[in-house]
Order: sequence, then structure tokens, then C-alpha cells
Amino acid sequence: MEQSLSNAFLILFVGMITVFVVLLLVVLTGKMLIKLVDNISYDKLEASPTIKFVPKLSEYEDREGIDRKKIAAIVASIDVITQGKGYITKVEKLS
Amino acid sequence: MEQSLSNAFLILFVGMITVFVVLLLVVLTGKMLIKLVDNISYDKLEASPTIKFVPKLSEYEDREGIDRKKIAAIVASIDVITQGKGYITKVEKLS
Amino acid sequence: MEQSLSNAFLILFVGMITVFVVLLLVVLTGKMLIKLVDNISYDKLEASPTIKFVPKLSEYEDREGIDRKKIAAIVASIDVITQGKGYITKVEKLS
Amino acid sequence: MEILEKLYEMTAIGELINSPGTLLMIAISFLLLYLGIYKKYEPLLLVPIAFGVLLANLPGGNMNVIQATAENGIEHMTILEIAKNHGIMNMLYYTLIKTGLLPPLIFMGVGAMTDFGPMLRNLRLAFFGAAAQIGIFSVLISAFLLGFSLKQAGALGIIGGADGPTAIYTSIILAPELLGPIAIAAYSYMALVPVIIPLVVRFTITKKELKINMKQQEKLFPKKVKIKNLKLVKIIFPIVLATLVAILVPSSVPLVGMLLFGNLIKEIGNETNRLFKAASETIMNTATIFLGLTVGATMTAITFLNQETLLIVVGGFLAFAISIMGGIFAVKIYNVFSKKKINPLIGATGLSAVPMASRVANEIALEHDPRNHILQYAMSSNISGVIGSAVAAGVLISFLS
Amino acid sequence: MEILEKLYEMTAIGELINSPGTLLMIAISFLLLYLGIYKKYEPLLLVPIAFGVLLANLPGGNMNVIQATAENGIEHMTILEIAKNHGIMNMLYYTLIKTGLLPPLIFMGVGAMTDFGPMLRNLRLAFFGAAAQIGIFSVLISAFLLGFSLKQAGALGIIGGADGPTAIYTSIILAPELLGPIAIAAYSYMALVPVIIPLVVRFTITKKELKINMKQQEKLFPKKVKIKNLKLVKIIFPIVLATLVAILVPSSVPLVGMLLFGNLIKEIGNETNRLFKAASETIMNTATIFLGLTVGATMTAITFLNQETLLIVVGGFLAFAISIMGGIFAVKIYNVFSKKKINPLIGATGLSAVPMASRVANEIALEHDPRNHILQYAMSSNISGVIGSAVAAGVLISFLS
Amino acid sequence: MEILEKLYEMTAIGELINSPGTLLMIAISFLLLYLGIYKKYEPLLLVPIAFGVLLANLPGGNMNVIQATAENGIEHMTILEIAKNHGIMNMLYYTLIKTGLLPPLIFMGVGAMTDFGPMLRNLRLAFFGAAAQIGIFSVLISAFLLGFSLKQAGALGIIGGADGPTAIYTSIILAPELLGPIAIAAYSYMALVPVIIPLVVRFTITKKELKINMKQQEKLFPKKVKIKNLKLVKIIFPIVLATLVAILVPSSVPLVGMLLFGNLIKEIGNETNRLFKAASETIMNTATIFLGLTVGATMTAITFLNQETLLIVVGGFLAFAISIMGGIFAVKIYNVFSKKKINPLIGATGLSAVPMASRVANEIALEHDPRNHILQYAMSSNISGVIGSAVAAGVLISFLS
Ligand code: NA
Ligand code: NA
Ligand code: NA
Repeated sequence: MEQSLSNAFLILFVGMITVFVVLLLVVLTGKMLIKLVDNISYDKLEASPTIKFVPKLSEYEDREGIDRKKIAAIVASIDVITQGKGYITKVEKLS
Repeated sequence: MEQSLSNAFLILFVGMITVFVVLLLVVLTGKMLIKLVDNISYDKLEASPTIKFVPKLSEYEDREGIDRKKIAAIVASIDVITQGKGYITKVEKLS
Repeated sequence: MEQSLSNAFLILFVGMITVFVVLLLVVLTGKMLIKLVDNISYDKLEASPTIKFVPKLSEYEDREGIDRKKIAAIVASIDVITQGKGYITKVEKLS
Repeated sequence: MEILEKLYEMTAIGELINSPGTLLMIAISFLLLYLGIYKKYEPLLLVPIAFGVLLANLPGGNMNVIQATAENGIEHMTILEIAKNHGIMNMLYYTLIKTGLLPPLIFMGVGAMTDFGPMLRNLRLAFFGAAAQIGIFSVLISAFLLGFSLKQAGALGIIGGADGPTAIYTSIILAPELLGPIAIAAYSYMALVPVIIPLVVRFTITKKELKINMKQQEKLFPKKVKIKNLKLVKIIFPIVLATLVAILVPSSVPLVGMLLFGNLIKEIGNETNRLFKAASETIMNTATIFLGLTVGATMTAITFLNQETLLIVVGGFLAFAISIMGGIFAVKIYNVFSKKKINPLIGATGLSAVPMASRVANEIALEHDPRNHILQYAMSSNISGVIGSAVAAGVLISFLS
Repeated sequence: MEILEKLYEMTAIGELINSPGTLLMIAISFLLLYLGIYKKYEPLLLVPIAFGVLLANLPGGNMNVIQATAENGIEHMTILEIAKNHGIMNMLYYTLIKTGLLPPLIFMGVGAMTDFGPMLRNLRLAFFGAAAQIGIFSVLISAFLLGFSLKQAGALGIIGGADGPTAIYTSIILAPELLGPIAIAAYSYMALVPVIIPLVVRFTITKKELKINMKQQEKLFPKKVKIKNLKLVKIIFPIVLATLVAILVPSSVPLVGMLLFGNLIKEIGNETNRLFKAASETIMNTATIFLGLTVGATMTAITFLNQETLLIVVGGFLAFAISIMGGIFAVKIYNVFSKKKINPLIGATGLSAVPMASRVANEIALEHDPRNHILQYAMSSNISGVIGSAVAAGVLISFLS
Repeated sequence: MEILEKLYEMTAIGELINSPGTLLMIAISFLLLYLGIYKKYEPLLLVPIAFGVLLANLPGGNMNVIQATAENGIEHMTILEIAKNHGIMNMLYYTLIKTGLLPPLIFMGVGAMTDFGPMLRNLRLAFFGAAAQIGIFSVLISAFLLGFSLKQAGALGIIGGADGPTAIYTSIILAPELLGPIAIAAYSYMALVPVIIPLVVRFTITKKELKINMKQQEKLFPKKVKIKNLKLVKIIFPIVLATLVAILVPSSVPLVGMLLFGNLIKEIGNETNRLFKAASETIMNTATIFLGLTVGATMTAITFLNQETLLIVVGGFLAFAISIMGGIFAVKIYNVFSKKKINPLIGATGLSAVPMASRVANEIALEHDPRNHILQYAMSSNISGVIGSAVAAGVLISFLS
């Protein structure tokens, strides 16, 4: 019983320390990550270097085969109409 | 064999009685229920007393709460933009 | 070991023969099938003889409880707009 | 030469030659596909069942369901052992079907797609869903006299409940060896309801009776009760009904309880929409595929091509016809004692086979009087027929298992 | 006469008379349905739990979960044996719940529906999700002193994590016999967060503190870092976090790892949209139905109507209240040492119960100053509270199981 | 002090220090995530596989798949025993993967998303899907000579089928210990098809051959047959094909049969739309998540970091390259004897890797002649290549298992 009670207190201490350490690390690594990603040029990322001559089309995207600019236009119009509370999950081409 | 045959008839009687009793009770409790609910004021119900200052928003309701007229407008605009090659499967509110 | 090697070669031969035979049969039965179906009058098929006086309504359609004429109208309008390349997957009543 | 020999051994040609019944089974599978696809007889079930028959009967594919015996000890095997020794079809069968899991899950989906509104609006008519269960018990006795065991006779009789999942659930428990033909018979006759009901009606209902106009009767003898808050009634109704049925026929709880749970999460509305979607689409559609394929896979030449199957086909038809008659005569008897007459077609739909039976009844009524729309009245006994046969199944299980 | 006897035997009326506790359980199920449907307390969970209670307690339905013991040997039964001997509810319980499968799957869905954006934009505040776990460990000690075993005390304490799946996962491992009441308590108090938080706030935060305006503080002490490429950060963050947590608290990996996997496939976007849909809808909704029904089915009169349940209800409330206080006082202490003040409500939301707690905190802040919107700040500690309690669960499991 | 000790024991830091291979595995998981997310190599599979690697290799999480041995007796454990002793990842692996369930289910989904139209319109070209399976059997022999067992060699060779589920299904049956690296190699090379095909083409096809214009050839030598009722052909085709394949290569039924069932319920249309949705979305997406995570979880430092993995990576590449060459040379030989020439790129796509290979071939053709669109022709051999490799897998399984 006494042994167990001291165990219970041990768990209290270890537990709270762990929680604090983990969330501290969450904060710290989060901040580091944000800084790190900032240093990577955003433009570099946009020009993703994937195999160029094959516009990557997983069978899923396949279906979508809709001009991205058009989608942007749609989204914009939806934003106007819904005042930003709506989004389109899918716009599909039909085969 | 004979025992079994009398069993079969027993099942026939018990079965039909049970079915009749259950459906009779369905009719009776249904009628009682309708009367009972009638006596509860409808208005009282509408003004559901749930915790008032928190407009209940399960993530799901969120999605639906979009004005239907707006959806019609969206659909129309999409049709124009995509020249009919797209359709909207879902329009969701974002939380 | 030697036994196994000869097994490996056996698998090579049997495997490639099988694959060739199966795909040959795919080609041949495919061609036969196309000819066969051609001989069946298309019109005969269209006038599917299923029980006539029951306009088939799976329980699914049931649920939607939306005027069928309205759906027809929507579909028609979509067809016009999309030049037949679009379809509506769902039209749901919102509760 | 050795290569050709090995090639031949690998194929199933030898086995096909040795067991010509297999060819017949393949033909049956093609017939079922024809009925499901071209004739549109319950395609959601008949197509997977037919494909299951096809996969199971092509020898060597290891896709046929084998019955558990004391020797093969399948009942005590782990999932992995079943899959390794008997393939994935047996694995699916022994985890999803033989456990009795899928029919209750499908009932949950059926409940989520059922609207008790028409029944609540014409509650009195729900009573006639009881009389239409008589086919179940009559055929039980006939089948027993023809030499089936009592358990098998019960499974055969339940075809007269005109409800697929109920028939499958009852067969699994009472006579799993007859599962295939019983499921086929149940779904085929449900698809044939537009033929069977008119047939029975022709011999049992007079033209005068067919012209009884329900709306007119309503006006002559108006109801007192009107439902002011239908939504609330619809929410409380499945809860109360579940309690009631569970107390009276506990063995029907896996079916009726799940049906009413599915109905409840539909009626609550937005708050439980995620559950509704899971019950009526995700789980329902997935269960339908696996149910169809595995039920089909139980039908191999040995288990299917025998006299019992023929008797099941005949017995199933009788069970249907007698059930319809039961409903019709119950209304006739009622009409003798009541001023407010009921169209006997309302009794015919007590069979269930929702909503096909109601549509057929409505069509027949309209044929005799173009203004006599009885659809919404028929739906009442139609829906109560589902509860009726599930309760009947509970009685069978409780007495025979 | 014989017929009536048989009829009576078939029904559950006899059993109901013999065990009046059953009636109380049915009443409890009605109460839970009332809370879930009418009061809208977490209906997605409370409705299936309540219906599970109803189905399980109607005797004879064979739908109640029974505890595995050495005598009944359920743990060593195959799925089919469990289903045959104890019904489908036990089959579902022993394959989906007792194996610990569903809570991680639900966490995957929660992750797929969680946006770490608000937390990343206010990372500093995430720290206060730690202090709000103190209720878990304080109640562990109190419960142990009241006579619970250490394992049971841990399972009780975890209610203070204010996270349903975490509570269920921990209970399954540490004290499966208490699963039902713990799950009910956890979800009920989560639903009662709009009552509990204001209550605790009233006794612990001054009006002046409640008026601390976070946006104003931001302007006074501006942050240095701004996130230029939030999308990329959001993709890398769950990967790094998973690695980190897994190294520090391996026993929390089934929960936290799956949460972060779900979040990753959401953040990647179109390329993994199929996985996202599976995690956030197909699997999530299906898991919710089965979790609810089976957890409810564990609560029979014998296992539920005892003193322990009462202590769990009280202990759970304490765990919630102490956790909220922990968060609040952590902020107060921080404010002593920092010029840039934080509204103590931000600490209160460290409890988790996302996003309810944040909304409640926001409402309270607005009541005292209509321009003081703290929602997005509250969301930071709110989300980190989920990670905090999953980590705490990992510690409990690692020390006690 | 004791607290710190306990803390350290709880973490996985000690284990990480003891087994540096783990760090390498974590690095590999990051690399796979990079390839899947940033390079977009088959993200639907690589992302869950990579996350599975991450979760499995962080020690202490109990999320790594362990091989079944006679000592640990996993094969004979119930689901609950596996979950309790070895965690949920092993539970999922031994019920979904090791049973061979998921690959057939994924094939059902693939079938539901495959359109046989292009193949039916250019049936003759389907024949070249056969030649492109030569890589499978050549690498089988090479691997055997390098010291792999025949079973392992077969599993390695099947990478040359360029089809993920086929590779996984074959590996599970023939050499489960190599499942991880084989799956990774298969999916990686499928993603690298845009690099591998051009490479092989450069060394094997002349510029003149690349300019062969299929449409022009059609005009010169017009086909006689035109399909009047494509819809009906598309419905009957999978039924006939299933029968045919099942008779000739029964062991390929679980794959090919399910593929064609999926295709059938798609082609029937509205009547089986619920089944189609279950096959192509609900089941497919869910299976993809669990397949990816569990396959990833098989790759721990011990099973992955060895010479065999290296040989699999090299062998897999060879199998791909030889298969492509096989297809190309089959066309070249055909062209020697036929007046109506075929572009050898059509042979290259016999590899399968649908529809990536066809797109790549089309791009190459357009590079050499901007009017030479060969996409629809390439799709014919491309789709037949899927059937070809599933049949080859059937042969391997039938001879080696
Ligand atoms: Na019925
Ligand atoms: Na928490
Ligand atoms: Na291939």
C-alpha cells in the first residue's frame, strides 16, 4: 500500500515532467521548424522539380484533369459568394 | 416425428400469436406516443434549453449550414467558368 | 540445386506460354464477343422487358424525396451547359 | 512434353471434365447475372451472388465456401489459419457471415433508409403486417412433412418473410447448409413480387373489393388523432419499439434492435449525420458486397445441385403466396366486422418486400380505378411486415436453435 | 396452456421481474438518449452508447458484453466461437475494442480533422496544455487513497484529459471492467464543458484578468517570427512531432502517432485525398458507431450499478475541474514573471475538449469585453491539450500496465 | 534521482543508442516521405508506407510487424492474443495482409476504376502485354543463381510485373520475409517509370521506329470490326474473361476474379452504383491506408538493412528493364512479319504501371513527331499488362507455394 502510494506520487512527478518536456519540445521544435522552412526559398519550392515531361497524374488526379486556373477562378467565386465559409472539395471531369 | 410435428404446430401458434401481439402493441404504443407528444407543447421544444451562449457547432453541422440560395449561385457560376466540365460534389463550411 | 534450376527454367517456359495463351484468348474471345453482340439488335435491348408497370425505384432514390421532374429539369439544364460531359452525382435535400 | 503436362496440371481443365456439375453451376451463375443485370432483379444482391457462384465453382481458385465439420475443425481455426488453408472467401464467410454479423449490420442500414412516417400516419393498417407472416409457419409445417428437419423447415419457411437479411440471418443459425439456395430464392421472389402479387390477387380479391377507395373511407370515417410533431414522434418511436420488441422476443434483438438504431440515427438528423452516413452507406454498401460474394460462394455443385434446392424453390414460392393470401384474408375478415372498409390489397403488402410490394398494389388499384391511390396506405402494412417477419424469425430461432 | 407457457418462456418478462436493476439500466439508457438527442451532449457518442445500453440490458438479446475471465476463456476463443457463444456484440467488442484498435483509428480521424495552424501561429501558448493535465495525476492519487487499485485509479484519472478516445484506450489497457462508466463520464463532462469551465473560472479568475486582451498584448510585445510557408511547416510538423513523441513516450505512439499520420495525410492535400477521406470519414464514422454501441453494451446492471460508478462520476468531475485550474494557475504564475500578459482563460482551454473549450473561453472573454476575441489563442493550448493528455496516457500505460 | 531513472527507462533513448540501425531506418522513412510528398512518387502508397516505417522503428511503440515463427506461434493466436502481445499493427498485419485479403480487395477497386474501352477498341495490341512479363521470369532465374531460394526469387521477379498489389500478394504467399523491400521496390520503380522507360527506349528503339504513326497505319489497313454496342460488350467481357482465366490459371482467381468483379459492377452502371462506390472508394481507400501502414511496419532495421534488400533493389530494376525490353522486341518481331506496323512503344507499355506507362510512351512519341498521339493504343497493352502479370503471379504461386 505505502509502496503503491509512493508509486502514485512517482507517476505524478514523472507524468507532469514528461508532459511539460514534450510540450516544451513541441514549442521549441515548432519554432525551429518555422525558421528553417523560412530559409528555404519559397520560389524554389513552387518550381517542384518532379519529372518534367510527365505532368504527374495519379489515377485520382486523372479524373480531375481540369485546368488549375479554372479551379482557382471557381474557388475565388465561391469565396465571394460564401464570404469565405465554403470550399469545394472536388471538381471532377467525367469520363 | 410425431413429437416434432406437434412442435411444428406449437411454433405456428406461438409464432402467429407473437407476431399479432407485437404488431398490436406497435399500433397501441404508436397511438399512445402520438397523443403523448401532442400534449407536449411544440413551442417549448423549439426553444431547446441547451447551453445558450455556445452556439452548438459539431464539425458536421458546420458544413451544412450554408444558404441554399448561395449554393445555387455557386453551381451556376461553376457552370459558367468550367463550361460544364466540372461539378460540385460538396460545398463545405470551414471551421 | 540443379533440379531447382531446371525448375526455374520450367517455370519460365510454362509462365510465358500461359501468359501468351491467356492474352491470345483475351484477344480472340474479345473479338468474338464484339461480333456476337453486334448481331443482337440494339433496339431489342433498349426496350428492356422488365416489369413494366413498376417504375424501378431503388430505396435509395426513395429517400431523396425530390420531385423527379425537378431532377429531370436539372439534368437537362446541366446537359445543355456541359454539352453532355457532366453529371450530377447527388442532389440532396438539405434538412 | 513435361511442360505441357505441367501446364495441364496447373489449369482447371481436368477438374472441369471430371465434374460436369460444375459446368451447370457456371450456367446458373450466368443465368443469375442475366436476371440481375438485364432483368434488373435485385441487382445489388443477385450480381455479387452470381459472381460468387462463378468464382466458387471454377475449380482450383480456392474461392468456394466449405461447410465447417468436426473433421476440418474450421470453427476453431484462427482467421489466419482459415485464410491459409481455405482461402480468403472462407475467411470472409467465417468472420462476417457465419458469425451472423452482416445481416444485423444490413438491418441497421435498412433502418437508416426506412421512413416510419407512412406507418405512423396509418397505424391501424400496420396490424395487417402480422397476418402476412402465416406463409412462414405454414411452409415450416409442409417442409417438415416433406422430410426436412425442423430447423431446415424453419429456414425454408422464413423465405415467406420476403426479407433478404432476415432469411439469411435465420438460415445461418438454423441451417447454414441451405444458406445459398434460400438466399437465392428469397431475393429472386422479392424481385418477382410484381408477378406474384397480381397472380395471388387475381384468385382472391373481387373487383368490387379492389375498388375500395381508402381516401373516401377516411372521409366517411375520419380519424381523431392528428400528428402535430411528427419529428419528435419519429425519434421516440424507434426507442420505444426497440424496448417493446426486445422484451417480448429477445431473440429478434440483433435484427430489430439494429434496424431501429439505424432508424433513430436517421431521424435525429444533423447531430448524428456521420453515424447515418456510416450506417446507410459505408457499412451498408460494404456489407452488401461481402454478403453477396460469400453467399454465392456457398453454392457449389455438391451443395446446390440436389433435390433439396428444388424443394426450396417450390417451398419458397408457396411461402410467398400463402403470406400474401394471409394478409388479404385478414383484411376481408376485418371488413366483415367494420363499417370502415379496407382495400384487401393493403393486406397483400403485409408481406414486406419494401417498397416494391406497395408499388405493385398501388398499380393494381389504379388499374381498376384511376383515382384510387393507395400507395401511402400500403406502405404502412408493408413496413410493419418487415418487423413482423423479423419477429417471426426471432420465434423460430428461439424455439429451434 | 402449453402455448402460453412457451410464450412466456420466450419473452424476457420473467428475467425482467427477477432483476429489477435492469429496469434502472433501461431508465439510464433513456436518460442518456435524452441528453444526447434533446440536450445535444456529444450526440455522436452518447446516442450509440445509450442504445448499446438499451440493447445490452434487455435480457435474452445476447447483446451484452461480458468480461473475459479465466473460466469463460473468451480471450483464447476464435471470432466465430465468440460470436456463436456470446453474440455479435461480444464479437465486435473483443475484436475492435478490447484489442485497442478503435481508439487509435479514431485518433487518426481526429488528426485528419485537426488544423495545427492556430497552434503554430501561437506556439508559446501550446505550453499551457501541459499544466492542464494535473487533474489526471491528482485524481489518480485521490482514487488510489479511496481504495481503487493503481490501475483503476489511473483509468479514472485519465477522464481529466477530457479526451474520449484517450480515456477509452487507457481504460481498455488498465481497467477494462470500468470502461463503461469511464467512457460515459468522459463524454458527459466533455459535453458539460460549457458548464464546468465557467464554474471553475468564476472561483479562480478575477475580472481584471479576464479582460486581458491578447491582441493588444501582441501589439505591445510583437512576435519576431512570421510563418512564410505555412503549408510546408504544416506538412513537416506532424512528421517531426511524431518522431519526437515516439522517442520520449513510446507507449503513446498508437495514439499520438496515428493522430499525426491522420494530420499528415490531410495537410499533404490532393495527392493523399483518398487516404484523408478514408481516415476522416469512412473509418472515423464506422469506428464511432461500433465504439459507441460496444462501450454501451459493457454497461449491464451488475457492472454499472455499484459504488465504483458513483466514485467515477465524482472523480471524473474533480479531474476535469483540477485540470482546468491547473491550466489557469500556470498562466497566472507565468504572468507574474512576464511583461506580456496572457489571459488565464487560455490556460483553462489546455484541458482539451476541442473545440468546445475554446468556444466557451471565447464567450466568457467576450462577456467581459465585447472586443476581446481570444478564440484563436485558446485553440493553441486547446489542441496541445490533446497531445498533453495522450502523452499522460502513455506515461500511465508505461508505468501501470 | 529515481524519477530521472524511471523517466529514462520510459523513453526510447536507451534503445536508440544501442541500435544505431534504427536511426538509419528513420532516415529511410524521411527519404520515402520526401519522395512521396515532394517528388510525388505514388504518394497514396509511399506516404503510409513511410509513416509505417517511422512508427515501427521508433523502439518501444510496439508498432513493428514481427515475423511469425514456430516459437512465437503467432499464426495460431487469436486476434485478441496478437493485439495484446504484439500490438495493433501486428493485429492488422496478421488479419489483413498475411491472410492475403487486402490485395484482392484492392484489385476489386482497381477493376472498378479501370475502363476496358481502349483495350476493346484495339484488342490486337493487348497481345503485347504478354511479352512484357519476361522480366518476371528472367529475374526469377537470375535471383535463384545469386542464392535466393526459388520462392524468394519468384517474389523478387514479380516486381517486374510493375503492379503493386500483385507484387504484395505474391510476396505474402511466397516470401513474406521480403515483403517490405519488395513492396517498396515495386512502388518506387512504378513511380520511376517516367525515368526507366525513356532509358530503355533510348537503347532499343530507333528514331524511325519511334515515328511509326498508329493512326496512319489504321487508315492504311483499316479494321473490319466496329463496336456498335460498347456498353453491352463491356458488361459481358469481364464475365467471360473471368471464366476463361479461372479455368486456365485458377491460382490467379483471387486477383483477376476480383478485378473483373470490380469492373463488372462499374460497367453495369446505376443499378450497382452502391457496390461500385463500396469497391472503388470505401474499401479501396481503407485498404490502401492499412496496406501502406502495415507494409511499412514490416521494415525494421533487422529485416531491412541487409544484403538481400540491396539485391532486391537491383533485381527489381532489372526485372522492370527486361520486361520493357521484352515488350519492345515482341513488337519489333511482329513488324518483321506484318505490313501494318506497330510503334514499339506500344510494347514498352505492356509492362503495365497503368496509366503512367502509357503517358510516358505518348510523350516520347510526341517528342519525335508532334502529331503522333499513341495514348489510346498504348492503353491497350498497358491494361493487358495488368492481366498478364496477375496471370504470371498465378503461375508462380501454383508452382512454388
Ligand atoms: Na415480412
Ligand atoms: Na487533454
Ligand atoms: Na504487368
